[in-house]
Amino acid sequence: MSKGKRVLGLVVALSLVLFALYGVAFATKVIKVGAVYPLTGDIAPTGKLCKEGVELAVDIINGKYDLDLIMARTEGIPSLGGAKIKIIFADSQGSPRTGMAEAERLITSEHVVAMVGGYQSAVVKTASYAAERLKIPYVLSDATSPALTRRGFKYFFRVNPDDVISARNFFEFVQDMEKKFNRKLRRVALLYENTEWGSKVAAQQRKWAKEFGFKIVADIPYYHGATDVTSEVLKLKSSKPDVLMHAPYVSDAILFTKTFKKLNFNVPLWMGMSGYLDPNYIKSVGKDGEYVVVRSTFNPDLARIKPLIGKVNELYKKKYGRDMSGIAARSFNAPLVLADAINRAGSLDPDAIRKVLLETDIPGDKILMAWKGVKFNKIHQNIYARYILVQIQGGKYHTVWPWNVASTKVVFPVPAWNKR
Amino acid sequence: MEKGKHLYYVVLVVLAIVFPIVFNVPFVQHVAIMVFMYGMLAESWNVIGGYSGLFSFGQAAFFGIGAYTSTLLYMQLGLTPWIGMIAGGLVAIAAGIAIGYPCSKLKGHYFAIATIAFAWIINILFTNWSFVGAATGLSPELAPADSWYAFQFRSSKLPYYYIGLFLMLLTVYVVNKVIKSKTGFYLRALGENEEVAASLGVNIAKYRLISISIASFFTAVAGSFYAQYVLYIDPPSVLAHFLSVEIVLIAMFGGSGTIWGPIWGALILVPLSQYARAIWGGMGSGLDIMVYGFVIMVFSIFRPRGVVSFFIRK
Amino acid sequence: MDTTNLVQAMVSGLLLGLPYGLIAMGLSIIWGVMNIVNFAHGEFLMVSMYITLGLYTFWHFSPVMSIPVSAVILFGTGWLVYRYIVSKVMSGPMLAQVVVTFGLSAFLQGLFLFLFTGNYRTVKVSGILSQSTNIHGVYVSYPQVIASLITIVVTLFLSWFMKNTMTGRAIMATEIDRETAKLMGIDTEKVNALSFGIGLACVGIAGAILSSYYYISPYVGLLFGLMSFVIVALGGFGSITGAVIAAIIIGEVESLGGVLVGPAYKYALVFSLYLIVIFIKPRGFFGW
Amino acid sequence: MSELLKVEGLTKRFGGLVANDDISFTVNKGEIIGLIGPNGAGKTTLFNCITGFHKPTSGKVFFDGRDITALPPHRVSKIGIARTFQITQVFPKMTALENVMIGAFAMTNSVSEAKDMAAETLSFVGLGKKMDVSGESLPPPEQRRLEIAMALSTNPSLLMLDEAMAGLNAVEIDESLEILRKLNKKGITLIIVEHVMRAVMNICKRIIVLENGRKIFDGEKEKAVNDPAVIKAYLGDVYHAEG
Amino acid sequence: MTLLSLKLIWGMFIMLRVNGIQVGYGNMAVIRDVSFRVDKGEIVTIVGSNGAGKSTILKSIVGLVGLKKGNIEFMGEDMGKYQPHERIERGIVLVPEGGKVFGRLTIKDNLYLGSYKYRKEDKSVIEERIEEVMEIFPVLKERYHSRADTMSGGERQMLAMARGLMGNPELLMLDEPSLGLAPKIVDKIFEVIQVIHSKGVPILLVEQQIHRALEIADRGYVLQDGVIVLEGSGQELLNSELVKKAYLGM
Repeated sequence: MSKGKRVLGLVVALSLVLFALYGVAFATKVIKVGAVYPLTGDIAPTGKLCKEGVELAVDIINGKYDLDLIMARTEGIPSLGGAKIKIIFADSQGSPRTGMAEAERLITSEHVVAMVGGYQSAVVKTASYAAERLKIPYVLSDATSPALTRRGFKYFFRVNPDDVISARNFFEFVQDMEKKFNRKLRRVALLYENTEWGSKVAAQQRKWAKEFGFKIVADIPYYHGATDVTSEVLKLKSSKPDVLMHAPYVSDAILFTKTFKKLNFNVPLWMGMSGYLDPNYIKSVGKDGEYVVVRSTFNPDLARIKPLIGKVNELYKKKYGRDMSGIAARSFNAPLVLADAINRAGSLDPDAIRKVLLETDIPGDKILMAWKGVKFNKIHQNIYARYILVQIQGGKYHTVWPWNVASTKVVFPVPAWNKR
Repeated sequence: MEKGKHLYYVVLVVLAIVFPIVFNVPFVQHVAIMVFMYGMLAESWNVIGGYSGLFSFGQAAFFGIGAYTSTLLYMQLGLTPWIGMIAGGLVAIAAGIAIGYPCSKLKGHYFAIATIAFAWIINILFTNWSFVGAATGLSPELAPADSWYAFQFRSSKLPYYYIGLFLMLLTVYVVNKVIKSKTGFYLRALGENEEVAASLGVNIAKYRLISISIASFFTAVAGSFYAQYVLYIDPPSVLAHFLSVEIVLIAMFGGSGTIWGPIWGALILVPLSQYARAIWGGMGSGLDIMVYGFVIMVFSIFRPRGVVSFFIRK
Repeated sequence: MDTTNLVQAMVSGLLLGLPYGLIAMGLSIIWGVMNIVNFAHGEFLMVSMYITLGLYTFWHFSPVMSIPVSAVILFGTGWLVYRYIVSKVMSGPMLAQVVVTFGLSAFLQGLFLFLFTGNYRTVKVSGILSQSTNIHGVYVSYPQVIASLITIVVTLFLSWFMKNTMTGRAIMATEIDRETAKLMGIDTEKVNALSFGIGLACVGIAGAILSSYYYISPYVGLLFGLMSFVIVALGGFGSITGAVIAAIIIGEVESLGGVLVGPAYKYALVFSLYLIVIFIKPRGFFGW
Repeated sequence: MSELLKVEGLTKRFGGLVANDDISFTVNKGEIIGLIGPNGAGKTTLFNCITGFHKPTSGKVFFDGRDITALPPHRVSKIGIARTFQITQVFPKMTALENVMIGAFAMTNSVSEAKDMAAETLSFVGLGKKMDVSGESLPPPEQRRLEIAMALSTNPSLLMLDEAMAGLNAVEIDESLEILRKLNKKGITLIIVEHVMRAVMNICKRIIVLENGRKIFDGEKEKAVNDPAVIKAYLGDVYHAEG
Repeated sequence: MTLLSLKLIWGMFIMLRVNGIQVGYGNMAVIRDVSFRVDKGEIVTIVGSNGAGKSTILKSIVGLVGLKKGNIEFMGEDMGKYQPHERIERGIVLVPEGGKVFGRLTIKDNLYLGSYKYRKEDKSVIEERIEEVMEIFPVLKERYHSRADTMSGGERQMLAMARGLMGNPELLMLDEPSLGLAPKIVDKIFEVIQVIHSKGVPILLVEQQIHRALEIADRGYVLQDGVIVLEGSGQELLNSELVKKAYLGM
């Protein structure tokens, strides 16, 4: 055997051992909770927002805050001697395989006691599978695919509403609009990025459209990351829709908005979700993003009806220098719900946590969202979760629906491009 | 020398068998399983790219075909993925021939890009084909408990580890056997000079297809293995262009055209990327990708013939 | 599908294809002269877009004004990348070059993610760059028209340059027969560096002008890079006009095909077209 | 003598260029034919058409009475036609032995048998000591001989050599000619393309001359050197001076 | 006269001096120990079997192949430190074997490339030179704008030589100018070589047609097994037993 061979063999063996040891070395002193987000890859900006929401929630859990929010007025987890929560973040790179591996690593090497987060449904699917297999509670508040809670998992809970609710809310809103403006808006165009999430959204929308008696005039999946979307927009244009429902990630939202303008595609009611809620969106498209109606669970202007929102937003602003986005707010929920459960369980035993999670019944005034509260049904979906709709006006999101929480009047129809 | 060499291999295999018992940490085992999977993929690529001179950048297509075939057979017909794995391999061979036959006149870069195009087409078709779950992908129903029939193991990663190890060694064994046979000589002849090979009676088209078939088969088997390991497949995860590139990268990095080169490539690059991500990935700063890219770049400048060039004495 | 939309799709295809051509041309030159695949090509596009963004942010350069700056910086980058990275593996096996450029692409992605985060950014353009015009119901955006015109100008210039200057001839000679080129007294290493520089300068120009209507992120180069591979192979390696013509065809297939067959399949159509052409003409349209 | 190879009206066009124009000739078993003509006259194209590397535009090729027109190269090889290339082509990274084994596999599926056969053939051409040297590290004259060994290992009945003598000195040419004679005695028919006239004159009885793709002469070598057309097209007046 | 000035005068006549060079690919030495010289105004030929290293010698003079031992002096300067393009700028020109022209380029472009070292001068310098060269090779004039790969083998060789002259060589090296050409064309090539010689350009000729090469050569060297075994005037070599026996087949 040559010298090079021996040296190389040694180096490789040594580093493998070191890597292996790295996995075993850590022991727990704080309560570690894992979170897998897409921190690199083309949806990393959104992943980062989620991460910020989680970080703020942890600040609130670990510190003492005069907020009418669960876990805010106490420091750490009181029933465990004030133990602090520490979130271990991992990067899913937007890949289900990596998501699963990282979840496993967090659970087995970092010894996290529970998992939160995930953002992309495809990633949550495998990451939660890993957690389920290793019997670790997983509290989700950002991914929205309905399938996630329909697998009969014992340890998987979702705080936020899913796409079934979203799709229904969309059509309820359109119906409300029809009434309000006394105008038929029956021609609906579906536009969605073609991966797990977007295609599931579209499937739900198709279902609800049928239920509510709307006509789908265009059904257009597209490759997220496309260099050009002219043909998609031309198809949309020729279908002459009254309503556009768009499920994009942020990059596609930007590209589509620019192409809409370029090709003068105008739709009376322009509805979107997810990517449209990313602060990068308004920053990138500026004026051109005006009047999009976006699905959200949160908006700072809700502070008007729920002062807590304003206070939390202030904290967020202090920490990150801008308003809390719907994305960050959504991710903010899971750590709180989880911490509350750990506190009530008084134990880090997964089954104990699971048991109290099932008993969860948090009233609406103790959470950030404008919901009736948090309570899980048979499939561990929060039954009180619902959406609000916000509209971009003057470069900011304003709540416009449901009417009773609206802060601003909805602008309808969307004016022509040259009149914006 | 021969005897010493055998002993060396035996020791390595024994070490590989003992390794997960000593380091009974799932993440470490996961990395090892990925090493085996990529080792297998890179070794399969080696048959076409390393020996036969056909630089395929579309191996993800075959990987995906394997993953989809076994999963679909299990979900639709309840067929055990073990048979599905073989079936996937056979379907991949058919696909390989379907693309390889018209490509039989293409050389070098043109062939490489044809394979990229092929893999993309498969990806797009699968993304829009509802029978295979379209964009949503497929997740087989989870077996209630560990099951050899369902090829699902939940309580421990050890079965996956040993199956992966076995599959990788099997691939190495078969490739080695093939390369040392007449077929192997012919494949190498193709890789070095097709014109002369033809003049000496080598049926270029046939041996190209043989080469593609071997590679497709094992790539698909790895795909089935992956599907059973992750239990969720969708086009971005099993048909992605990046996967194809990674396979080539690992084989090249280790040293293509040698039996153990691709395995070395997997042994070094896979842990590098996994641990770089584990250590720096949580910051989301891109540092891990940077380090990964930098190591690859610098290494191939100094060792353009791959890791195995350490072993070849001047 | 009415005629207006069809015409719109064709016009859009042309305006989409031409800038592809500019990116592909750069790749083609590098490929032709050095016979290496530059896997980091798309990432250099990304770099030039960030340069344009930087010039805009700090000195309010409009993307058109940053074209020369970006071209020069990318030219220099190309020169250095060749001298200090690519030239080291030129004598190695073919795929070592693939590995190096792939490593470079991952490195650049990581680096820009590290420096600028993954946020999506755009250059806020005003004036003509933000407008589009309507000709009988067909909408044409000025930045794309400008990009297309620039592509045509660059194509004409490079074709002229290759045929009528000594340096151009030296590049062609190196491409055809390296050893004989050396006998002409051509410093082929210098020609390689120069070609890499020119190749990246094309990308620099493309990146600057693309910034006026495309978003910018560390991952933006991916699909552009891939499309330019296909375009170059379709046109035939080393052919400048081939690259541009292939790019227009690809643009049309993407745009028209998307409208006629369905957007979800548009890239499948593009790749199928490549396969069909290559089965009939194994060296692309203009390959030699 | 019986007829081995028959070329009938063979024409090959590349776009507008006519590389072979209506060429017909026959080769009998046991003959050694010299094929000469200026560069670009179409000799290599003719080789390629016979061995299946090019498809003739029109015309037919018969081998042993069988129509082999447009058979793919590997089939042509299988039925007993072997060739070498104008620019030496070997497998660069394989050893000399492995190079020859590729050809020997036409005869056997067993690696060890192929090895033995290849070793024998290598010794026959005088490369017995270079078995483990890689193709690319052999000096050019030895690569030439390796090429012949490779062709021989397929056990051909017709061997076509494209400028196999180029670059050999007189002594080496004589050695090569000796090998060719031995092969001929074994019953192998030979067609050689050659510019080295001393080789052609030495070993061939019959010569075929091509010019601009057309056959301008076919007959005894003694007649060739005095044929005005051949002198005009190829030999010039200096041939005699060269001896 | 002092030794130094003797050397100076001597040096004025010597164009090229090759001192004990060794060249090899891999482990094998193709050229083991070769020394020779070319003086001003001479035609010098190296005789030996092809593949025995004659081309390698020419390549090493122009710098395409590195030396393992020995050195090469051109016009009194050691060439070791120069890259090929720097040597060509100093006036060494090699016309490669087999009439290697740039097929996809026109004859004009090929000729322009021949005077690549004048690229920074005015275009008229090159144009003038083309005129001069055309006088020697009238055939190129008719085909000036057509692609080089449309020409026959003989014409290509002419073009390659013309291209070589475009570099205004101080020393012209011709590698097998008659290779693969019909004897008739070969006549013409040799005529042209003498025309070039008559313009005062020293020529180093490597040729397979040994008889004819030695006929026009002032001096010649016989290369065997990587060493020079015999040297002398062209006529001496023609009459030597060695050459007669081994190369002329007499």
